[in-house]
Amino acid sequence: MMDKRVASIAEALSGVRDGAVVLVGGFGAVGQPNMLMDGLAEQGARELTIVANNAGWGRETGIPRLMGLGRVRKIVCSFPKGSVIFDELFRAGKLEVELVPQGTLAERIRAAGAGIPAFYTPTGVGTRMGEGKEVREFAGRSFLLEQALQADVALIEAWRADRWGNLTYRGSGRNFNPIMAMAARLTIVQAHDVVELGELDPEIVVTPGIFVDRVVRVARE
Amino acid sequence: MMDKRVASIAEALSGVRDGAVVLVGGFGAVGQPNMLMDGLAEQGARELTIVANNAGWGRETGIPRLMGLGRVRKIVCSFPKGSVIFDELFRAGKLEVELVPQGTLAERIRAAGAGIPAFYTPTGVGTRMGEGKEVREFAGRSFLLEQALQADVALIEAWRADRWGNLTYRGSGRNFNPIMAMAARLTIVQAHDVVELGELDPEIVVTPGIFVDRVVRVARE
Amino acid sequence: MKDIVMASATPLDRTGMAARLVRDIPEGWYVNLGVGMPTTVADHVPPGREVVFHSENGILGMGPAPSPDAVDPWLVNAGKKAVTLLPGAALFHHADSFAMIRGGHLDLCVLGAFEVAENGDIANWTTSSNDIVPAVGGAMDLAVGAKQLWVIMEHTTKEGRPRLVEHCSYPLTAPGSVNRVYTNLAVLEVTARGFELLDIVAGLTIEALQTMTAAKIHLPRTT
Amino acid sequence: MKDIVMASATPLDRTGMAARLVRDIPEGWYVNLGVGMPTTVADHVPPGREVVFHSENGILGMGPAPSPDAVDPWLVNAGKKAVTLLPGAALFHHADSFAMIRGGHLDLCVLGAFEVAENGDIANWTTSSNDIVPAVGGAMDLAVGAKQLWVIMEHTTKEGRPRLVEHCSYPLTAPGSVNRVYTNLAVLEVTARGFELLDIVAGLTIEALQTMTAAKIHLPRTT
Repeated sequence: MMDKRVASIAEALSGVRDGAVVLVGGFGAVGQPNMLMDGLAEQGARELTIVANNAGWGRETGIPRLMGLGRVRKIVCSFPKGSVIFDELFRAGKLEVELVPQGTLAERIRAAGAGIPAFYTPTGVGTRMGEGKEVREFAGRSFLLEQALQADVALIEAWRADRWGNLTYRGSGRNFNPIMAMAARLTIVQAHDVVELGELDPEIVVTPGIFVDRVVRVARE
Repeated sequence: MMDKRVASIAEALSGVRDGAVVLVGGFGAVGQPNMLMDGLAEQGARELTIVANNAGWGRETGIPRLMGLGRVRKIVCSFPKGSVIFDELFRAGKLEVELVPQGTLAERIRAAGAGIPAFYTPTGVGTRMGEGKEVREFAGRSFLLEQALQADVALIEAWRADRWGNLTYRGSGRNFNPIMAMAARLTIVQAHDVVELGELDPEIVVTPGIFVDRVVRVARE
Repeated sequence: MKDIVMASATPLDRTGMAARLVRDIPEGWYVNLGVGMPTTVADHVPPGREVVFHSENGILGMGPAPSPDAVDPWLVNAGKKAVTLLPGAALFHHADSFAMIRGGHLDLCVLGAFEVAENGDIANWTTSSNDIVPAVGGAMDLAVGAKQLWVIMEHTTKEGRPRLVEHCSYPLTAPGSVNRVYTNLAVLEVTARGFELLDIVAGLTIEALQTMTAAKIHLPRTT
Repeated sequence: MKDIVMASATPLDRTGMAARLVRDIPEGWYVNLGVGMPTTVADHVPPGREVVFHSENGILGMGPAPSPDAVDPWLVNAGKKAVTLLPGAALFHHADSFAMIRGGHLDLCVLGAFEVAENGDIANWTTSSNDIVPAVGGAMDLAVGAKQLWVIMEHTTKEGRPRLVEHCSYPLTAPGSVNRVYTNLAVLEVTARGFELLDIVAGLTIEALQTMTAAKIHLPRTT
């Protein structure tokens, strides 16, 4: 029997290595894999590169907690504002930052999942974001070359899951989660409900299980 | 009131011009916009470029009917086998063909819808499909540059639709339809059911109405 | 000087600016509203005019903010504020959302800005000076992707410095992208020859407006 | 000659070939089966071993063909044949389907072929001679995308010409992609030094197999 369910957060995070590139789902407070992030703090991996839209807010949990523990070497994001610990570490030169426009971030992640090593985008042409990047014209318009953002681990929050790893999301909780689930060598999911195989209508599955390695059920907060 | 519903097939197809690039959904017999294709034959536009996975089968309907009427200048597809009329016209030098690997075809259509003018893919490297195309290495592996496939019109078959143009599909009827709906200046949909606004759960909409211009209801065959 | 020229004019407040912009949004448009003042535009759409609001975190058909007791914590907009869904709404992921944006499917994006130049350049993401790490979010994608980009902003800074300029002094969000600017004093179209005046608040002369604008204001050509 | 060397051997029929290949598919693999003989592989998975079959037209978790009275006309596989969905199935569009393929998410693809070369080149889409317009379908994407590419084919053509060769004579589907070949006579792994014999049918000598193979057959190194 193929069963991607694991019994604990600790088991879900086993094997995450120092130096890993970790995709973290969520936009604002919605769709963030908070339990997995706390688990990653416990697990202890160091020198991580975190890829997420935001750099988090409060110090106690999520990305800021990891940053506060000194586990994060670099962060790739579109909107790091709002995190005090981020500002502190960055000012102190203890954190590397790669700022990426939100749509380019999403497309680079999707490209990694889709086997596309690089693509051209109009976003960022003629701005500071284009500095040092290849510019090329198609049909008389300029575009930047952007590369796929490959990752070792994806931490995903889903609404429902089954033992094959099929996932649905809720409301605006989808955001980066479905594309991050595609883009990592090891995709770990915290789900609010884990249902019997066959309970998820094939028409409404958003992330097919092929993209998922481990599923852990978390109590609703 | 925003209302994309139109009363007839003829109204749905009004304005399709000679020389148009037309995306046609469907894979095998599933998800083909047959009523719209018949309507296009009646409508009379000529010199069309048809983009579809297959070139159709029987002579009486669909792409073969259009080809038989001499309306098709060029076909872009991955698998033209099975259409007698296609073979006849091609042998007679009356039809131009661009053969594209299926995944590259899908990605070129998706890229057009997503504002990506070009991307690199491993598919076709070192084969006849790569001849004349730019080859570039990323991380030591070779990839082909492929360009977005822009279109004037998309003909789509959906299962359910509402007056804002939100769509769901059925079974393997999704295939090329959702990405083709994104990729054309004018997206025309034949739907089996047209339901009240609000009846489609926002979580299960596959094609959001932003991609759709016209919806016509067809009787189930 | 600003105080003198403004003496007899009635500049729009933020509500007035939003309401003025909404007048120009036709029914059926798909519209993304930037965080901040642009978001308030949604509150002024008259009942019965269907405009579909897009939020880059994966929502089309966004409705107004819920009452405090009806908040769904799983539904926020791009500004991370609670929102509702209208009948006809759809949910999708970030790559699909930015496919809509980058692919030219949005009829309109409304952004705030620090500066807009007469060639349509927009600077709205960082002033460099006070940003230790600037946050760019989705602004660059929205600026290049939407069919129309309208900027809503005060005509000058609090210190009276013009925000409509010949060349932006701050880092660009996107070059040559702005189609129209709605300020507390005027509405200006960005054309091939520069800013063209479409509307001006009551009591303000064009000459006075020009003194608060660091680029030439053209009058529309009558045909 | 073929008849002579085969005298004492029992070559596998198509069913036997499919069954032999299935022995090597572990539980939990995601597998795409090409049109034709590869499709029959699905019929030989033993009950209780969960293997998830992918169809490039947007299905994961494809089940067996339905009984004639239970056909859902909205569900076909890549060969346009009626199929069913297993509990745990998922449906998606073509771009997502080929993202799975090209993105390296499939554990295995099984294709038929005209020829396989000892460097892993595969030719399976056109023989040029008889194709007025060759049809490529999804074969090129599958060949480069899946983690493992196994070919299932007769060891020689009907005329006795070897299909395992030093260099393909037909146009390539993909260079250097095949990991393993299952024929009616043997199972061979494509390694850095060429074809390595993993299995051979009863009654056939390696020498006899070599005479029907146009590339050197290596024996596995024992370590």
